[in-house]
Amino acid sequence: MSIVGEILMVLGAAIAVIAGIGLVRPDFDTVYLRMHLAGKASPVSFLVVALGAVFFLDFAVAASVVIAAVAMVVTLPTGVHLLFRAAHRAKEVEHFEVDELSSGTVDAP
Amino acid sequence: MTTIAIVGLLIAGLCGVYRLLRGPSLIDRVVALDVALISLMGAITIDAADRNDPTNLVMLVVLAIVGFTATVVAARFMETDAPVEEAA
Amino acid sequence: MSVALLVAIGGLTGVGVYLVTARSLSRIVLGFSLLGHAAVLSLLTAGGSPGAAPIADTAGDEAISNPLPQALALTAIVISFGLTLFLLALAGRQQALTGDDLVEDDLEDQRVADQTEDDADLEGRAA
Amino acid sequence: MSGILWLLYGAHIVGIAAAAVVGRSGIHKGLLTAAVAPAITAGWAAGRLIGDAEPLEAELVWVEGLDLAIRFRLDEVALMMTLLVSGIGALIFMYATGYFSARAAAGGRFPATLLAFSAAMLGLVWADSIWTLFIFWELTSITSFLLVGHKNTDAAVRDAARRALFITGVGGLTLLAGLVVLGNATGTTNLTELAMVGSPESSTSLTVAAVLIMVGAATKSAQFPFHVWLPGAMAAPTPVSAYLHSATMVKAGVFLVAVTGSAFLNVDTWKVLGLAFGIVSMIWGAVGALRHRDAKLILAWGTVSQLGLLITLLAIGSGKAVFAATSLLFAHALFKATLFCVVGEIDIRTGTRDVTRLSGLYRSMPLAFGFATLAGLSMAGLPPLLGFAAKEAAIEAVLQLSGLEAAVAATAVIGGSVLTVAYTTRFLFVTFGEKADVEPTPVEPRRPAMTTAAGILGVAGVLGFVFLPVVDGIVKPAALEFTEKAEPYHLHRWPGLTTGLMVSFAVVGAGIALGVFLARGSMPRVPRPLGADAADGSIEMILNESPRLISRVQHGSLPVYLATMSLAAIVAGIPFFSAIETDHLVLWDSPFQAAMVATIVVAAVSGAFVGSRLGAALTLGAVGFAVSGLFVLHGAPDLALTQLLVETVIVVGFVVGLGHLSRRFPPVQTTWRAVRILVSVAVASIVMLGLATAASDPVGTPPIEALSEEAVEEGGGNNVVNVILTDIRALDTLGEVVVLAVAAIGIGALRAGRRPRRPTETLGAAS
Amino acid sequence: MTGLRAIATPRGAATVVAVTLMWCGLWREISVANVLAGLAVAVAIMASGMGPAATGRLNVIALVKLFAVITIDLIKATWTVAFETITPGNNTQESVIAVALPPGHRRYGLLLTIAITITPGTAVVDISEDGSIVYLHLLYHESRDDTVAHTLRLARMAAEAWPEPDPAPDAGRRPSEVTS
Amino acid sequence: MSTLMILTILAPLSAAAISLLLRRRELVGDIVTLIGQAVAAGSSLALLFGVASDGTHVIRLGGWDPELGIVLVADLFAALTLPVALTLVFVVELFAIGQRRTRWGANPELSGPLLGVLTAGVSLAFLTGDLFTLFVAFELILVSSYVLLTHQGERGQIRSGMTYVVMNLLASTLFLFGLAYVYAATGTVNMALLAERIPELSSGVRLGIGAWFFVVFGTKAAVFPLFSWLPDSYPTAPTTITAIFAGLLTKIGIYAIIRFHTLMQMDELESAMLIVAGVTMVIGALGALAQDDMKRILSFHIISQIGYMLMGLGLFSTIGTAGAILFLIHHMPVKTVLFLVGGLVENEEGTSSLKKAGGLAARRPLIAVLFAIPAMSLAGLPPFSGFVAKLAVVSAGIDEASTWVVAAALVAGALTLLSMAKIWLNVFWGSDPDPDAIEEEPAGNRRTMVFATGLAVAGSLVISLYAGALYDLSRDAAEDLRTPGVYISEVGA
Amino acid sequence: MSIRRSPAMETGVRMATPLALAVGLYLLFAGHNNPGGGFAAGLVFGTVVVLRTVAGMQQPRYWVELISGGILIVAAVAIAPLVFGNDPLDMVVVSQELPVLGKVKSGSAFIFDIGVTAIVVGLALALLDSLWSEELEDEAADQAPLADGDDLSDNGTGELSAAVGSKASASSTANPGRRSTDADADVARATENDNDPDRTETVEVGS
Ligand code: NA
Ligand code: NA
Repeated sequence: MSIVGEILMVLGAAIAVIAGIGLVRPDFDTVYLRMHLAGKASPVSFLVVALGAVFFLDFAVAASVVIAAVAMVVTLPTGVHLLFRAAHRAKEVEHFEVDELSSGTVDAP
Repeated sequence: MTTIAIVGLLIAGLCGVYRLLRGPSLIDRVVALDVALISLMGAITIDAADRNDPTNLVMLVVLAIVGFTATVVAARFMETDAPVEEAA
Repeated sequence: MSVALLVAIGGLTGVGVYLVTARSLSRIVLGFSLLGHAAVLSLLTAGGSPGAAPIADTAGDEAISNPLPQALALTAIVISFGLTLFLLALAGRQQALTGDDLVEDDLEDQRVADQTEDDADLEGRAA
Repeated sequence: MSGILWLLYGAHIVGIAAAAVVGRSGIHKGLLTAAVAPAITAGWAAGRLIGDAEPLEAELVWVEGLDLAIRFRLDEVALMMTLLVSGIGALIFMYATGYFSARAAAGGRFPATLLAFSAAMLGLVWADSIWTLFIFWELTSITSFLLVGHKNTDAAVRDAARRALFITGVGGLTLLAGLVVLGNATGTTNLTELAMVGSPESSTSLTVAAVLIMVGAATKSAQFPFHVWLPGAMAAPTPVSAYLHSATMVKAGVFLVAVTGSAFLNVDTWKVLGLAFGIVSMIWGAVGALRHRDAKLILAWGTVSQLGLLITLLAIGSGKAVFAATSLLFAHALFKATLFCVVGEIDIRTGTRDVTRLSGLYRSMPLAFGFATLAGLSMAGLPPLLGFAAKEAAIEAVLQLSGLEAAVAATAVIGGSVLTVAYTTRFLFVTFGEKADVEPTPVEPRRPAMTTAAGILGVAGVLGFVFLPVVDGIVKPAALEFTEKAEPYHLHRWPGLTTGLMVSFAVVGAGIALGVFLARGSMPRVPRPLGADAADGSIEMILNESPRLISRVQHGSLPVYLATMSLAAIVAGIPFFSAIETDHLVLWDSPFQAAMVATIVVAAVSGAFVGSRLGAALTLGAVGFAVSGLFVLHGAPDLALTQLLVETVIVVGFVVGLGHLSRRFPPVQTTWRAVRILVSVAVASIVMLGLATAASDPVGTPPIEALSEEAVEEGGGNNVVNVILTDIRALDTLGEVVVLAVAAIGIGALRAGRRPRRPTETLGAAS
Repeated sequence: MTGLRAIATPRGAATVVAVTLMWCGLWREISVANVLAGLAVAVAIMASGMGPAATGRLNVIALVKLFAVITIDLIKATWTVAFETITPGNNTQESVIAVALPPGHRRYGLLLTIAITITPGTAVVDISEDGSIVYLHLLYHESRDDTVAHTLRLARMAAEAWPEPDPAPDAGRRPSEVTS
Repeated sequence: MSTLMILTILAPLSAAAISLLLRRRELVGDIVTLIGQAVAAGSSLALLFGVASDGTHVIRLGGWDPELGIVLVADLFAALTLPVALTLVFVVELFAIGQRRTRWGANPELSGPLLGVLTAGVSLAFLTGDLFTLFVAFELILVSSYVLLTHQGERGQIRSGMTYVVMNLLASTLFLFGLAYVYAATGTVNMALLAERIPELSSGVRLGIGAWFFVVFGTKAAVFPLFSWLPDSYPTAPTTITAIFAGLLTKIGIYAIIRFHTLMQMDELESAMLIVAGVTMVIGALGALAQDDMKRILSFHIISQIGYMLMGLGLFSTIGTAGAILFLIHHMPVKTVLFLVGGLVENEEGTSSLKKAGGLAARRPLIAVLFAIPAMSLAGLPPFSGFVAKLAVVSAGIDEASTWVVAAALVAGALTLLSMAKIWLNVFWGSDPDPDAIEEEPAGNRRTMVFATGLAVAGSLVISLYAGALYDLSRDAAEDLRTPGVYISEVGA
Repeated sequence: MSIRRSPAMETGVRMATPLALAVGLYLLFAGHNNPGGGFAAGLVFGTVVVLRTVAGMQQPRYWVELISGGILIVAAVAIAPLVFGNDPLDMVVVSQELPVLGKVKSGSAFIFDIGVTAIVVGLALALLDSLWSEELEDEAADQAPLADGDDLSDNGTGELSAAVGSKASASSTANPGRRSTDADADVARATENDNDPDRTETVEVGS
């Protein structure tokens, strides 16, 4: 049982490392790209680690980890969205293929 | 195994610190801080599991709240104020 | 006593002092934040080696870390927290008044320093 | 019987208050009120002359541990001085009612201050302890300062007052040190005991005391080069000049030299210094008196000369010399007060004291002329006046000397006497005589109070000669108090045809000739007040140079202040170098700790050089999170938790509070940066060193076990840290949260958006 | 509707349950005392007015479905960015597109934001004032059509989970809440 | 006595909280604040009598053993200095109420409560027997002073406030490092235990610790070369605030130096301290002479006078320490009252600049008297307390044959006299100020202000009058301090 | 300046609030036996306050009351033992076996911790009131037609600032530089910021 947990933990750490590499890769040169990494890889790395930890801990103790995981899932994407919004408002837009927010084009539903 | 995991998280955290230092934009730094914080959370979790000691676990929830707060404030701040890109 | 901790304390102190002697109040605030870390770490280091968290029912057989420096450090953290925020507010006020956060030199001191020159000027004019 | 001393002294104090109050309804009423206490005291003292009463003593202990007490002893010296201080004092108050016209602005300030001086002087002469003497000594300086500055709207007056205060103040401090040393050296602070100790052998500390006390006395008694304050003090109203700056206060130094003299009899320095001060002052003062045109200044310079003579005689220290000094002191008080009173009258009635503008006063002011002549003759040492007897004693005293001392002292005293006669003659001629090229000076009506006071004092000189045994009965015992060697000497109306008398005649003859010659000749140019200028110059130099000096240390730059403090800390840490040990050190507690430390150091150092404000803030915030990681590793979860939260709030506060600033830090000066780096590295090293060294050989062990057991049992909690915070050391926590509360109040009060309360302005920084 | 009355609403009740569960989790024990205390805490939070603004009903099954979709999206998304990171070169073509939501699906800013932001290669950049248009950031502009479709699906699922409430006006609410 | 000790700390603190709550009702707030201060001052006075008759009183807070918990110790030194300090705060608060609504007045809604906190901090600093609690007490005092200094938010205040805050923050940081050294070396922060253990340390560590704390406390006490913050910051604060700062804050630094360095037997620091003392005296006095503003002159004199106290202590003899203690007691009211007079001058003349003011003695003789008495005392002239205090340290210096520092003391004395004369000549003598140059008409409740100042002058006269008894007590206190065994056994650690 | 609220932010904060509040309460209650305590609890509540204020969901008020109340609580806990003849600051531990709930243990140290919490929350509010005040004022100005209008007038520090303001002379200086947005600090530029181009643009984005 605990071996599963350990593997999950290492997996989580690996995901975290990938997120880290993404942050430092020089050719990942837009802030949006880095935000995608932080917004997706990071929470997942923690979720995986947390899942791994649950295998080790007593059920009741694991509750804390679960709560933290839920809290993160709820909060992190919200935060990242706000950062996206801020980035766009800061006119960080030159490299976009298409920018319908700035141009005002709207697709019909 | 857990040591390897912690080392991995440490590397991720250091990458975060690197981006934190280099910027160039405030958003980059905030994102980097989030990554670093999450690495810390992971490390705490692994350590707690390893020693089966729940003492530090309460910090996880607190860290989640903390990270969120920092992000929200930074984002909100940027909206009320300056452009993001800073000459590096 | 761990050299690593000493290095952390030294690094934080050095950078802290460096920042504190700057002219920009933002840097000063950051410097004090680092100095605060250094001071707290010193207290912790002075208390002895690491150990289990000083919580009676979970520590088990492992020796606990010295709780007293932790309490002292907490008090120190809280105090420097409050004062750092106050300094921030001061900087904010300064910014509202002058548009920046640079620490200005004391006007009256400068006046006193200039005084001798003024006297010389007066004498020169009189002559 | 000591009660009477307190009663008399109390009368003065009551009088001060009364004069201040009564004076408001008219300055004359105030002056008369003030005169009461001195008059009673003088009368009482005169009564004590009859009969051979024991000395009166009174004591009020102030600070026992320092031997500080108001200790009065009314012995023969004190009695003589009381007669002068209170007797002349009462007359001066009367005189002042004439000096100030009835229409003068009402006010209690002058009468009260003058009486305060009188009381201080009385305390000084009654003193039987060096500290009593010192206390009243300083009070006379202060009251003198206030009186000199009476007309303080005039800048020159303020300068004069400042000069007087500074010189006498410095003298007071010198005296203070001298008295402490003297007290230590002789083991007593009691003046009577000091006289009884005899003359101890010379020693270093005694020599130091001698120098300090002599310098102190010289400042007060206007000895060269400290005399410069006295001519300036003539800016005071004339009653003040007559009373303080001729009759009484300036005698305080002489008095001090007399009462402490016996202790320094074997100290050569004392004598040499005294002779130097005395002789130079005697000659230079007389020269000054011959060069001036302001009648009051002529008298003031004469006073310097006379005081020089007194100091010379006391420095000689022989029985005869001390006796002569005592007699002269008495005589001088009378004649100099008279002369001042007369000059004041001239000033008031003619509107000037400039002798070149005075003409024919001998006719228009005959009474004044008469009294002035009496006093002048006394000053010149001619019979039938008291001055004659005293001067005779002085000349005889110096003629008794032998060797080098005789050569120097006798020449000086005789030469000084010639000059004294000369300036007296000149004074009388130029002030009262008729000048061919000057219209007779118009004169206002007489003011009886002034004339009366001058008259009484002037005639007293004659009476003193007539009833010389009475004066001898006053002076002789006083001289005996100073030195027992004065035993054989008395004042004589006619000494017989001694060498001394011959010398006196020669002196008088030469002096009159010189005086008449100078009076006839063209008026000399008014000398520039070089001494006063020099004194003011030194004061101004202190005032002007201090900014230069102080701006070196107080330049108003915070970073430099902080660097200074850091340097001080570095210096303070130097002793740690002598106790370096490494045995107790380990590289790290765990590899993770080392990794975390590396993160912290790298982030902190690079964070310091991040040019972006918010970038720096976030980076250093990350340092804080890493530090909390260290806490976790150390086994301090509470600390880690708190650190996380605190760091977040600080980062938030930083972003919100300072985020609006420009995003780049302003550029840093390169040299200053180098200094900062050096200082930072040094402080960091010292802190590490101190911590490592302090822990190397601990002398106590922290009670960890006791803490955790007691926390659970007594504190009722498992989290030992929390129990410490909320129970064992709850007081710290209480203080800590109040700090937070106050910081919060301060933060709230500084609401950045609020408009300034009023236009920003720093007091005193307008220029 | 805020305050104590909100407890009676599904979302309020859900909050109470969640808080109670969390309370027990924090104390690491489900005991009578902890449940009661947790309820008390939950009620206190609701009473303080700082609980969620509780309107509308709750469709638990739809919610679970939505979470399942989100979880799968999350795994895919992680794979996408991880792949981009560990393979050399940068193959992204960023763009911002606008997606207009059908009426009745505009109330779930948060849910939608979470869902979309977690979806591979997309993130919400902005939402229009009335909630009718979502602006998305795409890492790969070529996936635009798939993304629009997926977004609309997510919006539909969110609307199912939390159906539109009766349009009863709520006097106590702030204007800002009306917009969401 | 336990109750008295606690009241000196908690009465002003509670009053502060209550008056903050009732800040909308000015009168009630004033009364509550005054009551709090009065209770504190009264308790401290009662405590003095209690300690003088029954000896040292120790409270173990929460009943914890001194090795674990915090003790409060009212020894003679503390009991002697505390009443002076607390009475002054009361008087100044009274003055502040009179000064309200003038342009020099502090904001009373804040200054009352903040002074309450400051008072609590002062009491705590004087009474604590724990080095870490001393740190907390310092911070209490400092934070309230920070806020008092800057709460009006004017540009000058902000500028000087930064200097003040930042300097003191660095000093506080050094304090924490010092605490770490001490704890690492001895395993305790209880002062009695420290007094037992520190002398056992190797001399390098012991002196390092001693010198380090000298820097820490020296900054608070504003000794050379660490004083620069003081003259820059004090004069910009509202008068009453400056008066309190002047009277109390630096004195707490000196108090701490006396307490720490005698108890820990740091006698080897003698020559260092005397050099610092001598330079401090002279530089402070020279600095005063360089100024053209009454408040700045007075600020520099604080520094100079600190030199005298340091000199007394630095002699490391019983009578020297006694002199320092007496100087401390004398200096607090004198300095406070001088600043209060500065406030009166501002109120009458519209300025405290020597160049603008003038002729006040003729118009307001009472104010002149109220200035003259403390000014003479400050200059060390008899028959006032300043003379006794100066005599005490000077004769102790001569006893120890410390010639140069005595000489420095005398030079500083002369310079002090000169600068007091400078104020007198320019403010009280001379011509009335040019009405055009005055920015604002006098306002405020002059009667209350003069009454409060008079009260303080009377207090300083009482100290002059009872200088004998106070000197005896100071000597007893000094003897206790220099015999640490007494303190150690009283605390019973 | 128009700052359009973000619905996601508001809902996110709304979701996070109960979570954080519960965690804060947990820290407060558990502190005596587990990591936590009044200070940490206060800070967690403080972050809630920060989040909600920054998201425009509440105003920072009543902090003076919180702070003075907190001081009174801790002072009362310190003094109270004297009334019962104990040493000051002597903490009482009450332990009681209750039906159903089991053993309940608490004491005056807990009350003490509550005082601590109150002060810390007060601090967070004061910080926001001071540093965020401009944004609040801007927002209030923007939303004046819509808002209930109760926010700024009933502000916690209103009286404190009014008290200071009441002494003010009528003149006031401009408040430059608050929004200097250029890359270099430039005081001279700061004065023109009323026409700051960035602000106009922001308005356009929002509209
Ligand atoms: Na201070
Ligand atoms: Na003037």
